[in-house]
Amino acid sequence: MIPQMSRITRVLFENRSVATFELDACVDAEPGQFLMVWLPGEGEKPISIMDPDPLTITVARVGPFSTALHQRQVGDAVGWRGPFGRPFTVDGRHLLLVAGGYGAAPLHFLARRACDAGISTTLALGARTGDDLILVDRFRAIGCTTVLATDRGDVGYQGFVTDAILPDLAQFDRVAACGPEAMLYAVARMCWDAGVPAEVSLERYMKCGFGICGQCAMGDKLVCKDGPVFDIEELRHNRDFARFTRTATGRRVSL
Amino acid sequence: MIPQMSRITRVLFENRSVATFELDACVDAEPGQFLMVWLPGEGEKPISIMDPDPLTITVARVGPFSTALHQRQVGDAVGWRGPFGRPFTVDGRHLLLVAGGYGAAPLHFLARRACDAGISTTLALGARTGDDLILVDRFRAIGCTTVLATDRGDVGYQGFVTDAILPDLAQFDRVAACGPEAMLYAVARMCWDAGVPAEVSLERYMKCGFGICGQCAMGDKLVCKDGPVFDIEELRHNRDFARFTRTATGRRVSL
Amino acid sequence: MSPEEVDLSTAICGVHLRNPTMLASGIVGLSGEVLARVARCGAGAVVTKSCSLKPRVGHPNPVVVDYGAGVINAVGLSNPGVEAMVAEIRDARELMGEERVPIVASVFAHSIYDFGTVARYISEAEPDLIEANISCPNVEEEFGQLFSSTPYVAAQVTRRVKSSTNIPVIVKLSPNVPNIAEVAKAVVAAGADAISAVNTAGPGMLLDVESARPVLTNRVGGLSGPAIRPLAVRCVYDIANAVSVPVIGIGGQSDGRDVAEMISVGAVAVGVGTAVYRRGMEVFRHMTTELAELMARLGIDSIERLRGRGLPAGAPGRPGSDA
Amino acid sequence: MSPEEVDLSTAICGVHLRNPTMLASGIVGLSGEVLARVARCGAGAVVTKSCSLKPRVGHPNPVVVDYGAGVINAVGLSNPGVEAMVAEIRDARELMGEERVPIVASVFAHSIYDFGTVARYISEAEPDLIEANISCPNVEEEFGQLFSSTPYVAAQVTRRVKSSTNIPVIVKLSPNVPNIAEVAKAVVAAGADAISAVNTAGPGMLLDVESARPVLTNRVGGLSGPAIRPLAVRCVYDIANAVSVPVIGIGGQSDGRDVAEMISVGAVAVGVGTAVYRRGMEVFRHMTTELAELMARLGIDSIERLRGRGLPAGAPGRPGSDA
Ligand SMILES: Cc1cc2nc3c(=O)[nH]c(=O)nc-3n(C[C@H](O)[C@H](O)[C@H](O)COP(=O)(O)OP(=O)(O)OC[C@H]3O[C@@H](n4cnc5c(N)ncnc54)[C@H](O)[C@@H]3O)c2cc1C
Ligand SMILES: Cc1cc2nc3c(=O)[nH]c(=O)nc-3n(C[C@H](O)[C@H](O)[C@H](O)COP(=O)(O)OP(=O)(O)OC[C@H]3O[C@@H](n4cnc5c(N)ncnc54)[C@H](O)[C@@H]3O)c2cc1C
Ligand SMILES: Cc1cc2nc3c(=O)[nH]c(=O)nc-3n(C[C@H](O)[C@H](O)[C@H](O)COP(=O)(O)O)c2cc1C
Ligand SMILES: Cc1cc2nc3c(=O)[nH]c(=O)nc-3n(C[C@H](O)[C@H](O)[C@H](O)COP(=O)(O)O)c2cc1C
Ligand code: FES
Ligand code: FES
Repeated sequence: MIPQMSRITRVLFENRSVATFELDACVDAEPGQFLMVWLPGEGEKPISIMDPDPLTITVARVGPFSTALHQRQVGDAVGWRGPFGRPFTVDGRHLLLVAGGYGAAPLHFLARRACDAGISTTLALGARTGDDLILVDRFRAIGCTTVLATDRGDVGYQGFVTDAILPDLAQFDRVAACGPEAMLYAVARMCWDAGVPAEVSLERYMKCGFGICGQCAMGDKLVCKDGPVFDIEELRHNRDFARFTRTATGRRVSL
Repeated sequence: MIPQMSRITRVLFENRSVATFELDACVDAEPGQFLMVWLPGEGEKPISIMDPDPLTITVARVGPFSTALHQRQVGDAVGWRGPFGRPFTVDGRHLLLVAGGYGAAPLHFLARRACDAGISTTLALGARTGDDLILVDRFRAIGCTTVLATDRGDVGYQGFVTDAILPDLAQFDRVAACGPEAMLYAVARMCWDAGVPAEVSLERYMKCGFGICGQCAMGDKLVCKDGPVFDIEELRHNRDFARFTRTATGRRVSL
Repeated sequence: MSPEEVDLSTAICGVHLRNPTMLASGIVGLSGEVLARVARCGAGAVVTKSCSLKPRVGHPNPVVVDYGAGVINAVGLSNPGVEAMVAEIRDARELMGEERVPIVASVFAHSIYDFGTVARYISEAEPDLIEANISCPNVEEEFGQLFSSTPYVAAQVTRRVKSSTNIPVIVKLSPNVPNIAEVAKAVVAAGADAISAVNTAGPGMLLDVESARPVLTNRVGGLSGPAIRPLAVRCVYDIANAVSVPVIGIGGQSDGRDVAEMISVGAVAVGVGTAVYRRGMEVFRHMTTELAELMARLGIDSIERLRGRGLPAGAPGRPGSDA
Repeated sequence: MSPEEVDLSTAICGVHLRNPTMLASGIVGLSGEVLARVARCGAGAVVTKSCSLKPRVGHPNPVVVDYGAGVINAVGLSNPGVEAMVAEIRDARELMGEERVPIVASVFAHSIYDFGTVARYISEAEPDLIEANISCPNVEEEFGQLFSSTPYVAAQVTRRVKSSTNIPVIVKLSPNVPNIAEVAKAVVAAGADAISAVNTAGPGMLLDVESARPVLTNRVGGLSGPAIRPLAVRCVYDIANAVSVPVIGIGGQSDGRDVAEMISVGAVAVGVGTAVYRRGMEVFRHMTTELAELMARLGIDSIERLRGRGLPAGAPGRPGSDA
């Protein structure tokens, strides 16, 4: 699959470091799948699908590639190929989504599908400050209940989002989470303990994005192909989950 | 498409120079289509499908390849690829089949399909002697009326099969023919004159068999791809039909 | 911009083409009548099957196999000989009548000397261009190495062909060399007016497992079709970075996007082989339509503007470069 | 004969393989855990990603693209370095436990000297075999030509690696040479215990028409997958006609038939690369099942009997030949 170029039709700055880009394309994808987004000359990076139609991505500015993308404007071209990876399961009657940072992006796509399927969906979103809480209005607009948490406590619960929802966990029959790996581990722990089925979406450094190069190995899983979404049961004995990752050379290092 | 090997399950000698070979294979084909039949080390030649299931071919011993095939026995392997080419139309209410020599083979496949479709089907078969009239019983078994003609007159009408059927041509609303090109030309003339829709199956020296090499050019047609079955209307202005053919080098020579 | 506004015309050594799609040599182009039909199907130019002084039967069947990712062939350069080809070319021209497109006569030989003779002979048919297919074994060399294998021998053939005709000469290169740019430079220095690249890749071989026999009677054959597209694109890129003569890009192009890719790396026109069988003779019309639509979408209004966009600034094969 | 009765075992330099399917180097085999998983998926042996003395990041993304007929890649030999790879190999062996399959350590370097050093270092992990990937640029030569490009340089690398380890050495060849049999003869004369062939073909290039940029950041990359199968089969045929050491055939094999084809032209085992992604890691089990079924149908009861059936009588690579 050769990258195809699409034009940016809309840019929305969610906060000072996260922006949402709508493209003049749509993609036949499932929630949780990702694209390899290409800026010729700047590189290619894995980015989750926030909405498939029109194709929309939400990207945090963290380094050279994401900064270059943030400089793109309406009418500029962005390359992409995909969708890649294994999606979330759209199932259950009371679905809890737990998001940290731009992890809200793939969960927005999932929320839309879940709400469309008549599943009552709650989003628990955590961030450092209120300004870092992104996409909240979009989630509400499609019918999600929202629970917010910030480290500072300037908006919502003060503390980790996982702590914010723990007391109510029993109300849900399925959990889906995306965000920093420590958060995902906390979610997995909670759900292992409570016996609630859960899926988490993980990240590893990716090269090919489709299961040929081995770069994204996490334990014996390839995150790009076996994941990025994993059932937490698959991760119970994974030696790397929340502990080790791999650098761009493939060296295994502590998280 | 790489040749596949099948085993011969039955050999039937139709007369001293024509044999029918049943293979342990079936092919998804239409009447009039052909295969490239391969005997490793002996070459590969175009041969019509006489029956698709089990795959059956009827071959006249005329030179090195066909002689080698005639030496093959039950259990021996024969390679083939296909089907190739454009088939006969299965249509009309009163179908006349005109066959000369092993031209009866593809028409047998057509007769089966036509009879299955409830079309009243007549076979007019010509040959030099009664012994050269092949597959007659098979045609009768599937419900065809048969009209026979031999040059010697030892069986049926004495003379050309085209002369034998000319008086009754008006009874038919469609004609399909396969055999020597002079016969096909006579059929085409008859049908042009009588205004009866007709298709004829032609032969040219073939290399690729699927429209890439240009060897089988007849006028501006490629017999392997545009044919081997042509509506006679397509041949009205063909400069080569019944006049010129091409040798194995591609040189155009008089027929 | 609408697709109709895109100017698809191009030129090879002053010979005008209404669009950049050309029939590749050896593909259906045995007879004048079929060449004329290919022109009616929208090709910008047609190329004859390669012919030699004497008629050749070529290798026994099987000679061409589609292996899925591409095609492998060892037709063995069968052809009716140059005398018959002169007649076919004349026939093609006559049949084309008003809607005439350029006719390229492809020739080959097994000695440098004969290359000249066949080029002189075919010139009688007054083709618009002559293509010297040097991807054939040189019987004068040990191992019968291909003429196209070494810059030195390729240049010798070029010189001989050039001195035998006044018609512009295209030299067709093989991709199976360590450095195709070196071969390109050598043939251009020897007088080649244009280059076409590439001929088939490999060679490759397929085996029937049951009989343990090679599928091709000739055992090995050249690869073509989508399998070799990246190889062909890289070769044309390398050539257009090395020389400024027009390049005809050939190898695996199936649609308008592929044509645009080839032109972007410096080709002035694109030869279409395997796709003629896969998409039918109408492929020329389809590719041309797709190309015009793509160019209109990108706002590129002429082949001249598309050409060489993917080459480094200053590459000889970029329009306007003064190399 | 039933598929269960077919003996699929084979051997490379005395190392026993339960079946002839092997992971190809650079394919998912970065970590010990994944190597162990590949073994659980039925591979007869696993090969690590090629490692060098120092860690390498490789080329920036995009580095691998599926172009339909095959895959093009320029990963740029990224690897965590030999020290980390020693740990991964030990990890792989430990995780395999009882169901242990041979582990081949692939190494490369950019100088002949370093080839020896990395081979000595990797030997600490006690892999069953070492594969020297000589399809990488030799920084000591002008133009950074690949070590595998000339018989002479390939032999020098082989000698250096051989003198640095007691573990049997496989030398992995590039198909992009005028005469692969000559390279094979040279490395065998220099001590290679086995040969694997081929590495990726080309190189090729793909262009994005809109941005007029090469799709791979490295501009060019090597071709793999079904596109190159006939090329790989021809190379292995040529090698098995020239030398008698075991040959591992690699290039485009997707199913059991393709494995049988490779073995029929002389390979003792088959490396699987692109198909691992296209059919998933279970491809080893699938290919093995398909191979056993095919062999049973043909009445061929062992790999030894299948091997070299498509080679000329007396070819060195045919079992029982005394070359
Ligand atoms: C499956 C998946 C989905 C993702 N979805 C999103 C998303 O929707 N929105 C978003 O903002 N980010 C997403 N990311 C992360 C995104 O890929 C990185 O933020 C981006 O690559 C950073 O590149 P950079 O050049 O801007 O920063 P760098 O300075 O290069 O890197 C910053 C961080 O990004 C990581 N990173 C860099 N390159 C890669 C790579 N090739 N593969 C994986 N991680 C890399 C680094 O390890 C580091 O942690 C996703 C990552 C994965 C694996
Ligand atoms: C579409 C088509 C369908 C055919 N169907 C049948 C059939 O059902 N039964 C049958 O007996 N024969 C059939 N033939 C003819 C058959 O291909 C030839 O009889 C066969 O090739 C003879 O080969 P040989 O080596 O035995 O004889 P040769 O001595 O090589 O040739 C004898 C005759 O066969 C012709 N011939 C040889 N090679 C080819 C070739 N590659 N392509 C076309 N013609 C060739 C020669 O021109 C000559 O007229 C068909 C031919 C075509 C084109
Ligand atoms: C069946 C066949 C016959 C060919 N014959 C010739 C030939 O006679 N002369 C020549 O220069 N090239 C010949 N070629 C090569 C093509 O002209 C072309 O260079 C090659 O097929 C790559 O283009 P493609 O991928 O579009 O097919 C032949 C190719 C095929 C497949
Ligand atoms: C993404 C990728 C990475 C590769 N990395 C290496 C490598 O590190 N070392 C090596 O010897 N070959 C490497 N190769 C080549 C493969 O081992 C193999 O020789 C080639 O892909 C042909 O096999 P295939 O067609 O089955 O993929 C790589 C191939 C691919 C596609
Ligand atoms: S990124 Fe290549 S296997 Fe996952
Ligand atoms: S036989 Fe090749 S085009 Fe018909």
